[in-house]
Amino acid sequence: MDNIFKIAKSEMLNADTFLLTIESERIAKKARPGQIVHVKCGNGTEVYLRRPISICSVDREKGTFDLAIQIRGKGTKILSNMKPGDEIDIIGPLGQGFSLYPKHRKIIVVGGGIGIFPLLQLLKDHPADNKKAILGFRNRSLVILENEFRQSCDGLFIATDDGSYGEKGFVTDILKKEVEKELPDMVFLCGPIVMMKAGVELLKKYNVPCEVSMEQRMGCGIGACLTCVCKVKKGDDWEYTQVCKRGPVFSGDEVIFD
Amino acid sequence: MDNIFKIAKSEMLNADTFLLTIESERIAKKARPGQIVHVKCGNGTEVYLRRPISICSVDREKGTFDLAIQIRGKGTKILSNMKPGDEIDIIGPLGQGFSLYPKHRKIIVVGGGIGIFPLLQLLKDHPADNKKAILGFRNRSLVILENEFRQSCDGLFIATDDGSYGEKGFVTDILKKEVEKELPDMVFLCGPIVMMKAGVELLKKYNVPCEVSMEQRMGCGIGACLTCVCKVKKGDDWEYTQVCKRGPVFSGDEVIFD
Amino acid sequence: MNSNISLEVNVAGIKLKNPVIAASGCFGFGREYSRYFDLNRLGGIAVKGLTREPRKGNPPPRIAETPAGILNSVGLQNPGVQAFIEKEIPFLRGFDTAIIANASGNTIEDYEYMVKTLSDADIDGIELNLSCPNVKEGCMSFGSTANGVFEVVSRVKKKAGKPLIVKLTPNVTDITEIARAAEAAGADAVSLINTLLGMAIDAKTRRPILGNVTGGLSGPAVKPVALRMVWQVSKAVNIPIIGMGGISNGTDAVEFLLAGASAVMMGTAGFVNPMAWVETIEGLENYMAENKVKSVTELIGGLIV
Amino acid sequence: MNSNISLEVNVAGIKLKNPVIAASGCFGFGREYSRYFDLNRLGGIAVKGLTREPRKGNPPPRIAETPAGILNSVGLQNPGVQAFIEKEIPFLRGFDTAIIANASGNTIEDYEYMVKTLSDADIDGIELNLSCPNVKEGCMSFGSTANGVFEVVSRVKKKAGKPLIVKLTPNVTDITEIARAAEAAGADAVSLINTLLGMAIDAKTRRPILGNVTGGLSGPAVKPVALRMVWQVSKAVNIPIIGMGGISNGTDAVEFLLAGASAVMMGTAGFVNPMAWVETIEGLENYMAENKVKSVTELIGGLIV
Ligand SMILES: Cc1cc2nc3c(=O)[nH]c(=O)nc-3n(C[C@H](O)[C@H](O)[C@H](O)COP(=O)(O)OP(=O)(O)OC[C@H]3O[C@@H](n4cnc5c(N)ncnc54)[C@H](O)[C@@H]3O)c2cc1C
Ligand SMILES: Cc1cc2nc3c(=O)[nH]c(=O)nc-3n(C[C@H](O)[C@H](O)[C@H](O)COP(=O)(O)OP(=O)(O)OC[C@H]3O[C@@H](n4cnc5c(N)ncnc54)[C@H](O)[C@@H]3O)c2cc1C
Ligand SMILES: Cc1cc2nc3c(=O)[nH]c(=O)nc-3n(C[C@H](O)[C@H](O)[C@H](O)COP(=O)(O)O)c2cc1C
Ligand SMILES: Cc1cc2nc3c(=O)[nH]c(=O)nc-3n(C[C@H](O)[C@H](O)[C@H](O)COP(=O)(O)O)c2cc1C
Ligand code: FES
Ligand code: FES
Repeated sequence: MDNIFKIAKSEMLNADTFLLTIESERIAKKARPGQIVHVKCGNGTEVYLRRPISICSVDREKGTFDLAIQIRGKGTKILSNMKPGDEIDIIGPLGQGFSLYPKHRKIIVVGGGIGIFPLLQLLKDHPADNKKAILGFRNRSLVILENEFRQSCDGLFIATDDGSYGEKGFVTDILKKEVEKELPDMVFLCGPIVMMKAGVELLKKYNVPCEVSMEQRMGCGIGACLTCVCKVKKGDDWEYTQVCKRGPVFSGDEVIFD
Repeated sequence: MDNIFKIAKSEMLNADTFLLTIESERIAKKARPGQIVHVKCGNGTEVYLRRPISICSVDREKGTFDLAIQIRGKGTKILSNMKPGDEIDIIGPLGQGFSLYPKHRKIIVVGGGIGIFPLLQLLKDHPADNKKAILGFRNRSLVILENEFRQSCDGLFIATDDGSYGEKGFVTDILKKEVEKELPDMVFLCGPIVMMKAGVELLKKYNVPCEVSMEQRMGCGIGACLTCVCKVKKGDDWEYTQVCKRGPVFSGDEVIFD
Repeated sequence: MNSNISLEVNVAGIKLKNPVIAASGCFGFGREYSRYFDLNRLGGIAVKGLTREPRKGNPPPRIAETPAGILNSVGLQNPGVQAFIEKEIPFLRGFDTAIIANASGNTIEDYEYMVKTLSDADIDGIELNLSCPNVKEGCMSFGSTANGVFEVVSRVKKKAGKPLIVKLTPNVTDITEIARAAEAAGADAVSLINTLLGMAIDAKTRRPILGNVTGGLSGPAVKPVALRMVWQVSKAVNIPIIGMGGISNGTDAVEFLLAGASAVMMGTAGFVNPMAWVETIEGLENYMAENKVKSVTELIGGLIV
Repeated sequence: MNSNISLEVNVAGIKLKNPVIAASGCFGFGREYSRYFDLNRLGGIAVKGLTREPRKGNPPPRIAETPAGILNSVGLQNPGVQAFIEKEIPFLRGFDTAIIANASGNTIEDYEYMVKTLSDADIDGIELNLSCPNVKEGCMSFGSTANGVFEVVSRVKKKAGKPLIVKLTPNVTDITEIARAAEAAGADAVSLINTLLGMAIDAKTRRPILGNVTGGLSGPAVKPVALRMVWQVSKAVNIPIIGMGGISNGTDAVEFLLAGASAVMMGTAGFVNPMAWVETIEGLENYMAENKVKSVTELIGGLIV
């Protein structure tokens, strides 16, 4: 197994979010936007399970990839203390990424909070001519990766809950305006469930296809334990399916938000 | 609670034993030879219980004390990786040390393996005129602290199981010879149970008083949980008593070895 | 200490200034820890398990470390109830904290004797230990069937002049049945969990690590089992519950209160951190301040399901 | 692989090239892990718990991390026994490793159906799951009484054309009584332990973490309880035992063998380290080489007490 890698860089993006650059030619080459990695935090049983983290961006030439991570609990805290040269135990890339159809010429990505991370590489890799990004944060101090996103798209909109930066309000409000201006070929959503649900419902009205990236607590990360499920349609019925293997990216009309 | 200290130095003594120098004026001042400290190894639950370690020597002027530690399992392994400047969580000094009676003019200390450690400061502090040390090791490569012991006593004997250094044989053989040459006022023993048992029995024949330092797995380290007991005489009967609080040093005729 | 916050709870008539109690067997009779912090801080102290006669306890080793937990096989070593009354109560009464006497026996008569004797002593409550896994007779053999619990508790209840807390073993198929039997027999409260029976082996020597072969598992490892049992029991009985098992900080304590405990006990955590009890009280206060909880009683059973 | 060392064991007629088996529910049907290592390395694979009809399982979240362990509440999500036979056996038969089908049901008739159906399938043994704590009907409700176990096992035994392993729940007062009932009813082996029922609460949201409120505890945290139960059962029955619960490496496996297990299963450890099974086999080999143990069978029940 090829799962021990070196950390090349670690950098704080804001008070509680940091970017880890990790050396792995294999992952940098193989990873598709939207895929995840499953990260061991520290040794032993103290933080027992691995943590699922989206691949934020890859540098295929240098053979590195970036994870953008928000400190939430003890696992992410341990990762935030890792230093260049330290070794990290990572399984991946895992799961299904976003669909990059050449015929999609105009796309919009919509991200909220930590949901913005997998959208960065998507913007970089997507072959569309017109790519817009709508990113939402709680307030000004949490706005991150703005330049990186700006450089990777043709129009960046930022919304904050309190209006302290960009527009005040929800990313779905901006999405609505943009969709009404001109229908995109595809929309990609990643963020809180309420946001993705609202987005999917909105886009349905306009018949715009979309993809969402789901979150769920995980065990194995590879599809074997069936702990990380979300509800998806199956014919007239529904089933629980693994976010780690069949997802984290699903078609918007496939997921049942309830 | 005053329990977080800085590591001043860490140094390997042989392949698997190291010396940690720790800054604490309080412990350096308060500690008596034979007392122990209870050491947290790493944070959290990975190595859950503290580890009992004898105070090996103190520098009352500098306000530091030394622990000599053999790597046995995961706790001592973690300690071996600590570096100068790191913080360490230590409770102590705990328990009863050796008896330093001014009337004892001639003493012998007998140590085996990691049992030699508490005897160093004892030699340094004991007011006797004539202090001999008999130390046993499995083989030459394990012989440590030889100079320190030599400088702290008036006669050092080293025995190895395989004769690769010093005399071949048991420390108790040397003890017998020395005792027969001239009866000491007191003998202090620390090492494997079989060694201490043999020593106590030997000394009984010559009516020489002795003290032994016992080992037992510990919980609280302060006498509250009753997990660390050894068998001691109590009138005509016996009882289990806490090694951490009533010991680790006991009078040789008090302990029941069985 | 935030003065707008009330940590007071009343458990079956025992008034506790805060819901954090030192668990039996992990705190001796308080003397040792009194050197590390002010015992007045504690809601209460459950003293080392007492028996009619002094007990020697089990052969060492009596403790083994396991993943995020420990096994112990102390086996109720104690100086006997008389020595407790004569030597330890006067010391403990020097502090403003509830004294809970943990009592064990081999026979029902022993339990009756213990409860009668302790009812006449200057203590605040009696915790009937029907759950020690480390002794051959009594205790868990009574505690592991509803009938056994009902019989012991109804017999001793007649002698009890103090609030009677029945301590339950987790080594049972259905702890709610046992708790209901205790309630039906007149228990004023139940406390749970005692330790889970476990074992550790040294692969090198091929021997058990504990002198008594098996021992009782406690510490963080058992917390999920303890929480589940507290929650189940809280739905099954109407008497108050004292919850324990792996509590190490304020958040853990909050979880047990939410699951239905009126107070908590902590043992093993103190081995690692002698300040664990005090820090848990502080953590609880902080949680309450952050979450605008005025009285700790608002948390009890507050789990949203 | 040291050629002087034999890792072979025979468990109730199931020949295993080594005593390390992937535990049910943690290994799917082998497909996922086959990308990480060669399944030929394994002694056997116990597949995800199967039922007569496909099952959707419980609502998420289905997993919570606890100190040195996890809680799961998957609830037997599976494609049904027919899909297993048609789609999964052909894949698994591509490897030289024993296939153990883990079977559950709501009723005795379900269990009979399962055992009959699986006896006709190309597998090596049937593991009767009388111990899943995450479903409302069947399973643990049969498995938690000796009578229940005796009844189910004696009924299904009549239909069994393959070695029958009965998987026991640890959530009982006396596991030896349950194991003896399984033996008396005709079980060819017992496997233990399934998960301990537990719970996790998020103090911030005041809600249970698991969608199903309670879940089953597994991983290193439960190892002491599992070891104790294996040891107790090994003294109580004469049929072979498959031990599990928190095994993460070769030393852990040795401990279970010494306690009396003839083989071991590992589940949770593989979530953290996909190579856990292979490394355990290697660790076992190293232990045997260092301790001059020629056949792994010498270790079984070798605890010195
Ligand atoms: C598909 C996917 C992609 C993700 N991508 C990113 C990312 O790019 N950047 C980022 O910062 N975070 C991401 N997350 C969230 C991240 O996994 C959690 O924040 C992290 O697991 C928290 O671990 P902790 O130890 O800090 O927190 P703790 O609360 O201590 O974790 C306790 C347990 O809960 C689990 N858990 C807690 N929160 C979450 C969550 N939101 N999702 C899944 N499991 C959780 C942990 O994995 C762990 O098992 C992603 C999650 C998923 C499922
Ligand atoms: C009074 C006393 C004084 C000691 N002084 C020293 C000293 O000065 N230098 C030194 O190197 N060692 C000393 N030891 C031994 C030291 O405590 C153990 O080697 C250490 O606890 C092993 O921890 P570990 O995590 O490395 O090993 P592990 O085997 O992983 O430990 C597992 C558990 O067993 C306990 N344990 C294992 N071996 C022992 C042992 N021999 N005694 C007590 N508990 C044990 C550990 O504390 C822990 O709880 C002393 C022990 C005692 C009781
Ligand atoms: C060393 C030790 C000794 C114990 N002795 C007793 C006892 O005498 N009486 C009793 O009721 N419980 C006893 N217990 C159980 C504890 O009171 C408590 O129920 C258990 O340890 C779980 O809590 P914890 O995880 O906070 O320690 C003992 C526990 C330990 C670790
Ligand atoms: C996610 C998960 C799913 C499980 N599903 C099953 C199952 O379907 N059937 C079964 O008998 N046991 C099931 N188990 C229990 C395991 O097979 C095993 O008994 C338990 O996890 C203890 O072993 P471990 O600590 O090595 O995981 C499951 C365990 C986990 C963690
Ligand atoms: S985490 Fe195991 S199936 Fe997704
Ligand atoms: S370790 Fe607790 S009494 Fe000695």
